[in-house]
Amino acid sequence: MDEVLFELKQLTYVYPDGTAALKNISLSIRKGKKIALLGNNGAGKSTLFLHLNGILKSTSGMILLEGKPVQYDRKSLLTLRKKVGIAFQDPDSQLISGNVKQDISFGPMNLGWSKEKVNKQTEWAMKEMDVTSLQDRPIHFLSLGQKKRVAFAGILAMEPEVFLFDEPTAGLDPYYSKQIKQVLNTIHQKEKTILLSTHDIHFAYEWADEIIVISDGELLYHGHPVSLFQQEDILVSAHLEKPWVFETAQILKKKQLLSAANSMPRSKDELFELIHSFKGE
Amino acid sequence: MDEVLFELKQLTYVYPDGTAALKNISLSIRKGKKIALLGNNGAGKSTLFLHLNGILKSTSGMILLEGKPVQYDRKSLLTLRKKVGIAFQDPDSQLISGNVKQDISFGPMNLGWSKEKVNKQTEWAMKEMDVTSLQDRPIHFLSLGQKKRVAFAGILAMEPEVFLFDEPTAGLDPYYSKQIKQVLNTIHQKEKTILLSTHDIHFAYEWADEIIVISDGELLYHGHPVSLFQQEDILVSAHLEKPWVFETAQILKKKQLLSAANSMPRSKDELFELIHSFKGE
Amino acid sequence: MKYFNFKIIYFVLLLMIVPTTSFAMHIMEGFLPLEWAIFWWGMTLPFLILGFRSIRKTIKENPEAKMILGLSGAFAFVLSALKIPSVTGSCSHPTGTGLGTILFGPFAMTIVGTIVLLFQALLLAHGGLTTLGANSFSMAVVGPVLAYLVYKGAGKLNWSYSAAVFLAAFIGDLGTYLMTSVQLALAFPSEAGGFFASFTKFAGIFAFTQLPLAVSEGLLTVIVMNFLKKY
Amino acid sequence: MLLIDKYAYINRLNKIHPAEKMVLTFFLLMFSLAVQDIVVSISIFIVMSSLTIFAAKIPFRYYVKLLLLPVFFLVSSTLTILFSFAQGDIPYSALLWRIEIGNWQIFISESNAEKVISLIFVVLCSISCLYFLILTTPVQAIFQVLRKLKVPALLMELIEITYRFIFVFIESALRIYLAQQSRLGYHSIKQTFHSLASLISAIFAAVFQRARELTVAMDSRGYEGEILFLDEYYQYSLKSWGIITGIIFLIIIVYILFGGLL
Repeated sequence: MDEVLFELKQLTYVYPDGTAALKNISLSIRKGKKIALLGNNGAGKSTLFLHLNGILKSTSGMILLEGKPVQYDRKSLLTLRKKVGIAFQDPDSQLISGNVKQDISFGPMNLGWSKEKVNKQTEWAMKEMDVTSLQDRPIHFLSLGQKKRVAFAGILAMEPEVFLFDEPTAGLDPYYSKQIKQVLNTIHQKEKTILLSTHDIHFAYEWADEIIVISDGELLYHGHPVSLFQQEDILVSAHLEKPWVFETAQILKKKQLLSAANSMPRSKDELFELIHSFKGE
Repeated sequence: MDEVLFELKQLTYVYPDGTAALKNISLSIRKGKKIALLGNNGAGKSTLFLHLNGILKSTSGMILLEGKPVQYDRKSLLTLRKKVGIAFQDPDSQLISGNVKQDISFGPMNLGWSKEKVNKQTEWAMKEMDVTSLQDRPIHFLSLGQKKRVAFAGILAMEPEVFLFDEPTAGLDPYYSKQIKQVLNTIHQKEKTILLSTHDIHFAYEWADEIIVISDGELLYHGHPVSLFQQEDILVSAHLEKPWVFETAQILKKKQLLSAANSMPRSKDELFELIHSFKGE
Repeated sequence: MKYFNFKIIYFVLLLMIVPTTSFAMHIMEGFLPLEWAIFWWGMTLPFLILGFRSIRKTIKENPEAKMILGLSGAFAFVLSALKIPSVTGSCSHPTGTGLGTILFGPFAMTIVGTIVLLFQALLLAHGGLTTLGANSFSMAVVGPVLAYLVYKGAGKLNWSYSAAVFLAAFIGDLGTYLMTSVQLALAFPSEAGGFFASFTKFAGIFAFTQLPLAVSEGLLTVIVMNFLKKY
Repeated sequence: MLLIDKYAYINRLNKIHPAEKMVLTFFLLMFSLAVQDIVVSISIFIVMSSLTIFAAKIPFRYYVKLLLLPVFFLVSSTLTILFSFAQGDIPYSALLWRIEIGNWQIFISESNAEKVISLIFVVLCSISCLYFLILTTPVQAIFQVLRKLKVPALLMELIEITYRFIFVFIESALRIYLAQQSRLGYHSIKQTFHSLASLISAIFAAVFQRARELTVAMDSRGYEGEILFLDEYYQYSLKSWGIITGIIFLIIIVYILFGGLL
């Protein structure tokens, strides 16, 4: 599972009006990983996603997909976009036509599959995202949480190998957020690579195998979640806060209310479990 | 400061298509309080706000403002809207025209103030919301966080007594969220009443004097933040989670790692302070 | 037949020079002599006043209509900035005349269309200010009126909805570009043959870009209207 | 997004009173159209382009790109005027070029060539005036002058709402376009039509939603049927009126002394 999927080499992107959105970014994304992309609004997260999907073309530097440089002719783009699915932040810009089932079939239809295959894939994706019961509803009757799931189903139906999620839980109440997180697990069980951008540090800390931090178009960090939050300087320059689980555990350890020998808890449950089992030093 | 500002009596609102958005809501809102309104997407929070501003008229029940029933003729509405300022979730639907300064002056101009007063109020509101440096920019040059602050300034300039904020931090990254929270403090220092809807339970718990919970158009809770999160049944039926500060403190107390005599901490700082000063029982 | 060959040579020559993307028919700033610029402003003004009165009445009855009209202007502007593939393989920008007329009616379209033309001049440098009167006359008056008549006429003849919409958009475009040719021919009559010879030249030249565009826009308008019917 | 709009707000002349820039622009536009003189056109073109590039500091390369924008219209229209067709004999003597095919004649007459050359110069001069105005003057400043000129308030409101939401809609159109593209919505002509149509329908639906939201928001800010806000403060300056008068006099003197020379 440690095969490299994407390799970015000194990627730089400058918008037509002269502002640099990405500055000299080099990193590799390995297959099957769950990766969280952190950074403030305007840090360059969406721009990076649009590069991985071949929608934007870098000003300099290059992107390798499975070792081969990404090409921008019609046919190569077709292959690339089949491999890489993006779910945008605002489902309203992604879902625009007809009812739920029609919308989900939009991507599969564009892949030129047979009617039967399109239908099979659509049904399957609806089932996975638990929206089968909504299939005949017009899009604009759905709640935000439902729209998000339908948008995800629209990507899933195309069976990409990589999923890019732009702030999948933004604007959702905790109830729907939880649902979306379950959906992410469903997708990951299929050995897919997931790259998601989020402002929810706590969620990133709990969920991700790797965290990438971008600030002002520059790559500040790429590595394990726990070691990120031990590096105060990066947190300060990227305006990041520590996840509360991490911070609380740090303080409890310092106060010797938790054994310093314990590894850092990654989730609320882990933290509470540690507190429960604490016997005193 | 315990004067009643708004009194809602068995307020019910049914949309023209027959769905009931508010069901028999009775509550009173006291002057000078910071009140958080919790509830899922579609619970009826926005509908409630539109009633307090006189934009929607209840199907049955009534609203009293300072003891007098709200009237819906032109003049009474103008008075009401001068008293109650509302900031919508999407600033793009609120900001109307011109540049930042001109947009902020829109409300004050409608109040029929003199040019000098309008100018003075606009300058003041820009300063309070820290947007003076943006005053000549057209709206479409602003980022989301800036738009939000401009929208707030547009309300502040009218000097209402009550501020209604519809999810003021939605869609903002932690950096801008923090700024907005500071802005809320600025406003509250002027002894204004603030009512805001949010999905950020942790923020509501830390910030609010009172919490109101609405679920499916019904009032489930109105009272102190701490006692809300002790009532598991309400939390379940409104799909609410406990704030982590609260939950952690509960567990530490149970484990006797915090003194049970301490009052519940309301913020991260309070919790960590308690942990620091813990001496063992 | 020989007459035809000329035109072909002439057009092939032109096609070699023209870029693949062209904007819809806007007479550019400075192209019309002063007297014609003023003349077309004069022709447009009565229609603007008529349109203005009509929308003022609508807005009095329904204040929200003001927002809808203003937003429609923004919608039409964005629409005209989209690129649609033309049947010849190149790309072009739709005029939105047909769609706008079907959605808002010809009177509102006069005002909305003129506002859009104003912004195209101010924000995109397409068209111009002295030529705004002329452009407005062809695009916000003649085009919409023709589109409206065709749309209603086809309805009376019990033609299918799609056919009515297609023809309205197609004829709206065609009418616009023929009107523009008239305006140019009036300002620049040919030495040999006067207005008519000149009109033939302009109309022939613009047929190359505008006919395929009119077909594309007709098709697009049909699909859009079918989408909107579902809402 | 729209670069002309951006430059209008950030250029070095953006604080100059819009009425001053409009007076200069419209006077020169009208004058060049009225006299149709090559020397005058060249002079105005030089003056206005210099103001745009050197005074307002619009990047030279961008300005040149803008000048090339209307080339298609200019070339196709002027060629159309340049060539004449006639059946049988040509009644004119002063011809620059002529070809005879069958009983048809294609020719370029001297007077037509002159007309076309003068037209090209007038057009260049006019667009330099237009570009000066739109690159140096924020649209909202132009609106302010239009309001002072008593353009009906309702019309101005429509214009302002349009302007404000052009940007909102461009942004949503762009988002939708990206999302469609990432799901392969533009990979064949048929798909392109389908995707474009659904994009257009989505924006159209947004018109009504926004209209509703905007009405509510404006009501809640005390709106009573007319959009009012503070005018932006621009100061008339003696210096710019001096420069404007100077330019106008210069152009008139050029016309009197050298008019008709070329």
